[in-house]
Amino acid sequence: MSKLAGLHINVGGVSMETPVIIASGVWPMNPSLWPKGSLEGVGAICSKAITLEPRAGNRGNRLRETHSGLLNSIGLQNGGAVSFIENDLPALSSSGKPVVANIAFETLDELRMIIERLNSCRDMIGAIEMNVSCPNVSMGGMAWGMDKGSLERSVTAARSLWEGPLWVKLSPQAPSIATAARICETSGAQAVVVGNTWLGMAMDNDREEPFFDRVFAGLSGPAIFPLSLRLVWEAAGSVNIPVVGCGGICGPEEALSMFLAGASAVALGTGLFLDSRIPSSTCEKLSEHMKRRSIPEIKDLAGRGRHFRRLQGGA
Amino acid sequence: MSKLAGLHINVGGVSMETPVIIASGVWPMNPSLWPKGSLEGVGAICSKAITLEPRAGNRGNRLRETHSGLLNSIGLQNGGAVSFIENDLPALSSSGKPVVANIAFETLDELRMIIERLNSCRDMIGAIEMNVSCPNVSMGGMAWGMDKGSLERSVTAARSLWEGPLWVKLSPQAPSIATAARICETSGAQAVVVGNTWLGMAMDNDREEPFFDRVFAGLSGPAIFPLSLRLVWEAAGSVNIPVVGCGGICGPEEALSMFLAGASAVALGTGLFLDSRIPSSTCEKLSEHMKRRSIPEIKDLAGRGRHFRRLQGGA
Amino acid sequence: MDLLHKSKHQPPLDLKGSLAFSEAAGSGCRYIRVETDSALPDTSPGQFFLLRVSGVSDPLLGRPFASFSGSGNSVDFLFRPVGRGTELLASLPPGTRVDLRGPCGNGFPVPRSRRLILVAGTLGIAPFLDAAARFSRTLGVTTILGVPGHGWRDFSGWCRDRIPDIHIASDDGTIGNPGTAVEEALSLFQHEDEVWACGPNPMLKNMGAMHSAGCERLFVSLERRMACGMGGCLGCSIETRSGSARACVEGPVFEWKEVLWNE
Amino acid sequence: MDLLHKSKHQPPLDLKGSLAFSEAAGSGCRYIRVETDSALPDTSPGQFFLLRVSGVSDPLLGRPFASFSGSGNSVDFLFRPVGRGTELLASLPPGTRVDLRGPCGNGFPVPRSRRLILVAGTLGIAPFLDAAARFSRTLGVTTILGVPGHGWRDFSGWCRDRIPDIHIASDDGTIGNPGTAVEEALSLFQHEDEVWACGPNPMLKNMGAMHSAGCERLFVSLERRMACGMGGCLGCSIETRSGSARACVEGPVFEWKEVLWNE
Ligand SMILES: Cc1cc2nc3c(=O)[nH]c(=O)nc-3n(C[C@H](O)[C@H](O)[C@H](O)COP(=O)(O)OP(=O)(O)OC[C@H]3O[C@@H](n4cnc5c(N)ncnc54)[C@H](O)[C@@H]3O)c2cc1C
Ligand SMILES: Cc1cc2nc3c(=O)[nH]c(=O)nc-3n(C[C@H](O)[C@H](O)[C@H](O)COP(=O)(O)OP(=O)(O)OC[C@H]3O[C@@H](n4cnc5c(N)ncnc54)[C@H](O)[C@@H]3O)c2cc1C
Ligand SMILES: Cc1cc2nc3c(=O)[nH]c(=O)nc-3n(C[C@H](O)[C@H](O)[C@H](O)COP(=O)(O)O)c2cc1C
Ligand SMILES: Cc1cc2nc3c(=O)[nH]c(=O)nc-3n(C[C@H](O)[C@H](O)[C@H](O)COP(=O)(O)O)c2cc1C
Ligand code: FES
Ligand code: FES
Repeated sequence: MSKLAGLHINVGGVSMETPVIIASGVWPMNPSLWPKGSLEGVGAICSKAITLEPRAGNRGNRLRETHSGLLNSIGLQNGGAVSFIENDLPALSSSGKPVVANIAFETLDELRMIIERLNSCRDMIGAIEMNVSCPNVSMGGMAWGMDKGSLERSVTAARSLWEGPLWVKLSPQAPSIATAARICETSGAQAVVVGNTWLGMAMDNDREEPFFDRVFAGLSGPAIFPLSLRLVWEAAGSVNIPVVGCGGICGPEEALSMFLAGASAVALGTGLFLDSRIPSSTCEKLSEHMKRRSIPEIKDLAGRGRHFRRLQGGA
Repeated sequence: MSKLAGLHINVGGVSMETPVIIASGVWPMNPSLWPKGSLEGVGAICSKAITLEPRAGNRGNRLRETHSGLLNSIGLQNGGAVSFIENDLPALSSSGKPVVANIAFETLDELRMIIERLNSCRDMIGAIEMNVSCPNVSMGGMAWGMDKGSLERSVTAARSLWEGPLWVKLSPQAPSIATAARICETSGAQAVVVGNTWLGMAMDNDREEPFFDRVFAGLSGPAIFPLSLRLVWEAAGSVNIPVVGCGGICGPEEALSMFLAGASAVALGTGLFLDSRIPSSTCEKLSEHMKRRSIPEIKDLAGRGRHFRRLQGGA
Repeated sequence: MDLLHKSKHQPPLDLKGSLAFSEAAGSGCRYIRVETDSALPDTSPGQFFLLRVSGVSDPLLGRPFASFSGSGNSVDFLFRPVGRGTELLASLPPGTRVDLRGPCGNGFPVPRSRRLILVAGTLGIAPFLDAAARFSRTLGVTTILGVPGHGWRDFSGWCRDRIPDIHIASDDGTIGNPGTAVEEALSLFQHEDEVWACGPNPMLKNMGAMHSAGCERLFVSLERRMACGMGGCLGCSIETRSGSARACVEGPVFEWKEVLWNE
Repeated sequence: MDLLHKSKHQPPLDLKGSLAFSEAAGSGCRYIRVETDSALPDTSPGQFFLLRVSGVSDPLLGRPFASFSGSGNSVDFLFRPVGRGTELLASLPPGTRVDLRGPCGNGFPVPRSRRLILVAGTLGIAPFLDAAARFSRTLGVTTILGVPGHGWRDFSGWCRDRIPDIHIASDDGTIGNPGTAVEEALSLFQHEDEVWACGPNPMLKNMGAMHSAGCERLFVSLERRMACGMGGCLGCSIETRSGSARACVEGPVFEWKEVLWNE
């Protein structure tokens, strides 16, 4: 695997062979469904969001394509924490890649109970990723990430309950991503994922009503990349913990931009719908760029684009 | 012009033959540069942002394409208020379409002086559009739209100085578009334009530095449409003054969605780079939809998609 | 979940290819062939591919289409322009580069009966186009095409050219027998016949009448909007008696009885 | 502003058309023809069109290309894949639907001298491809092509096929005369010659040497990223002695002396 030389990295307590993560909610939890070779270049795999109890997800339309984007309103469909631990985790974990457990909760009590369950299988879990950013449920989800107080309370609570690596996946809807990231850092998170989907909507013009039952839905895909990149730039400028860049990365060039802007790793979602080999081509591109610039290790790539020389003065 | 029957509307004090506006900063100010027939279906024309003094605009790269989007960092290049009034306004106004004067300012003093100048040619100006949302300058612009206090102060000031129709163009970066729109309404604005470009960025991977001198730039075009539509839904739900939908409209279907979500008019920007006939095709689509549903007047279309019957309950 | 008909599910491949031809198939429909850069795996009737234009992100997602005549380096599709993605696809000239993900889904199970009735509503004929010929070597195969009416004459002719003994029914009676595909199927049904159906949802739901008529093995291919085609996004879920199922993995072919039709 | 060479500026049209052919022009370059659905206006050398794929929003913007042989319903372009947009364009098969906006810009002014020297850096030859033939009926025309070196052999050949008396210079000396296009131009320059140049920015800047050599009328065609192509967005601005100018309206052709080269 000399192709991957120099790509090893430790992100917020998780040791990964490459800095390319499969984002939450886009990849089958059952490894028998993974296309052959699709794990090449993958450093870690996020689970679909796990809630305490099973959830059926949202009714009505769940997907709608936009120009270079995808609106989704899946609504955290999952089998609940117990089913995750019994049915999914052992298989996921046997893939050999660190498993990042993405968890969503409505109350701090629920958060506590999920973490207690996950504590029982601590060794199979690379990190917990607190999802305080899902726009597709009415309680919990994004609400936790919008307000400084609740963000601090929830991260502090998780920190006190979970000994392993703790990541927080922030919402692009947070009034200030820099502030949100800082709160996570001071509350004990070891990495922030920036970010989740952007709040959008679609109209069903023929029926003269919103396309989604819940009106709003989360926008992902290449359309949002320039916005996510800006968030990563802002977040990376405000914290010392690693930032995982996520949102709209659909090819190696976009991944590279994320690193230059300050990301220590990237997570791929919608891009995998188009091509399951993006993790592998991303690793190739990163290696090539590093070689050309004589950058020995991927960690030295993070933030290299921040030392720019032009003046910021406007006209 | 029976094609346009029913499309006449009064938006915040401006009487327009159609509800389709040419957005600020995308159209030549010199009518001799307008393609033949391109004003068909146009209800009003916004000027490029006017500042008190001439501005050279930003140096370095000004444009970068993204997936279905365009990042721009023009930086309010313009000849200043006096030059606008002397060189541009008479010609613009002789086109027969109401002219919306888009004004940008760094201080309340500057705001006052621009409005004083415009007062001298009040009869040639359909409305003033306060640009509190330009992301491409270091002072003024977006800063005015981000904070409740400064938004209130600036709109109140403009209101006291300008007797004609007053619109405010809000920033998608405002922490809450609903709140921002409400502040405008209570401070005396007669319409809000929702919104301007979204704050994004691009990286120059080869040079390992931000592509734009000012690092951030404004994202427009189809990529942002689902996000703008959501903002319009939120704003229209919080005020009684008309909302002008702007952001990513590149075809008739998107324009129609904006009306259904609550817009009383739409403004087209980047779409005109692709096809100068979009105003005309938009009007056709609107007429056709209204005919099919027996909607006599365009004003009755605004918000028709808000009375939806599905439950909002999530899973 | 016991919904996987095939014991060993094979995840799809991501392939690149080019449009080899794009022909009118009557009534606005298109018949296209994709030649792939690398060899295709075997596909079975009812399986499908996600098809998209290479290298661009608008349209973003692959659109699902049932494949037929898939073998070696070429695979055929039949589709109708109904929206933005399909309209664009219909306008592409031969030579256009495309991405394929597939074969996806379970496909129809191996037939157990000696007679097979294939029931298609308009474009629902696609998965049966080579199945009809393939199975008629060993089984008695009856193929039925239902169309709304006279606008579909050319398309019906195109189908008849390929399946000469096809039974055609039209709602307005202007092509073939008057009536629906389901009525036609009921009139041809014999005890122990196995029935496969593909078409619009309301038609598939009405296929329940076959059960009442004594049909024991009744399979339908369902359509859902899809993003990943491989069981990851849960965008294509279908409510079944055994719980939520993914049209792209546990489907698109389901036993009629498994589906909760009134969700 | 006195930068408009043509007294009456005509705004561009928005047209639709199809790729009629797309051929290799050597060294990776492509020669394409677009057939438009409606008639094209007259174009002059140095004017350009924004070209994009119809109906999709990625790539979003039209890319500017100098047109040649434009008349009636067809117009030709010559380009080199250098990025995402041009690479995609190079892969499109004939029949692909495209949008055109143009003709944009001022184009070169009517020549006033009896001899004209056309100086091209690689793809900068495009606007001169028919100008060379057109003007040589009435004027003495000398065409010069400068290329970096041996990688450009096939492209140089392609150009020579069209302009048999073309002077070719290469930086590495492997094709034609050793040296730059500017050096070649200096060596051929005669008093009172009018000189037009199109090519990469550094080359155009170096063209200033022609002035020192006594050239009075020296015009260059500049490149900028563009969005609207009609003077609206101010994305293409160029600093000139008369202030800020738009490459798409006051340009792309400027008097060399007007341009502030060290902005
Ligand atoms: C497993 C499967 C196999 C299919 N096989 C064929 C086939 O062989 N031939 C064929 O013509 N069509 C087939 N379809 C339907 C085809 O995928 C849709 O017509 C296509 O995706 C519409 O894309 P669009 O962008 O043109 O439509 P949009 O503009 O997105 O929508 C237009 C209309 O099509 C509906 N639609 C959108 N996506 C789907 C979808 N995935 N399934 C069903 N309806 C949809 C919308 O609800 C809307 O009414 C199949 C669908 C599935 C799920
Ligand atoms: C008036 C005019 C006429 C032109 N005529 C021709 C021609 O006849 N043949 C030809 O091959 N090219 C011509 N160009 C250049 C051509 O427009 C660019 O090569 C093309 O836009 C690049 O698009 P892309 O998406 O492939 O590049 P990108 O991926 O956007 O960028 C790749 C590289 O091209 C540069 N580039 C991008 N846009 C432009 C641009 N508008 N002008 C110059 N460089 C650019 C970038 O800075 C970068 O270095 C012309 C440009 C202008 C302004
Ligand atoms: C269909 C779908 C389902 C998703 N489910 C989850 C989820 O369960 N938990 C979560 O944190 N994010 C979820 N996401 C968000 C993605 O993980 C990712 O953050 C987002 O899509 C932006 O990245 P992308 O543009 O690369 O897709 C989901 C996204 C999609 C498209
Ligand atoms: C090149 C460019 C210049 C712009 N200049 C201005 C401006 O001067 N004042 C302003 O209020 N908005 C300006 N805008 C924003 C547009 O008016 C519009 O609000 C925004 O682009 C979103 O709409 P769109 O997606 O339809 O372009 C500019 C946009 C572009 C692309
Ligand atoms: S399409 Fe993603 S799970 Fe079926
Ligand atoms: S490209 Fe818009 S002004 Fe020149």
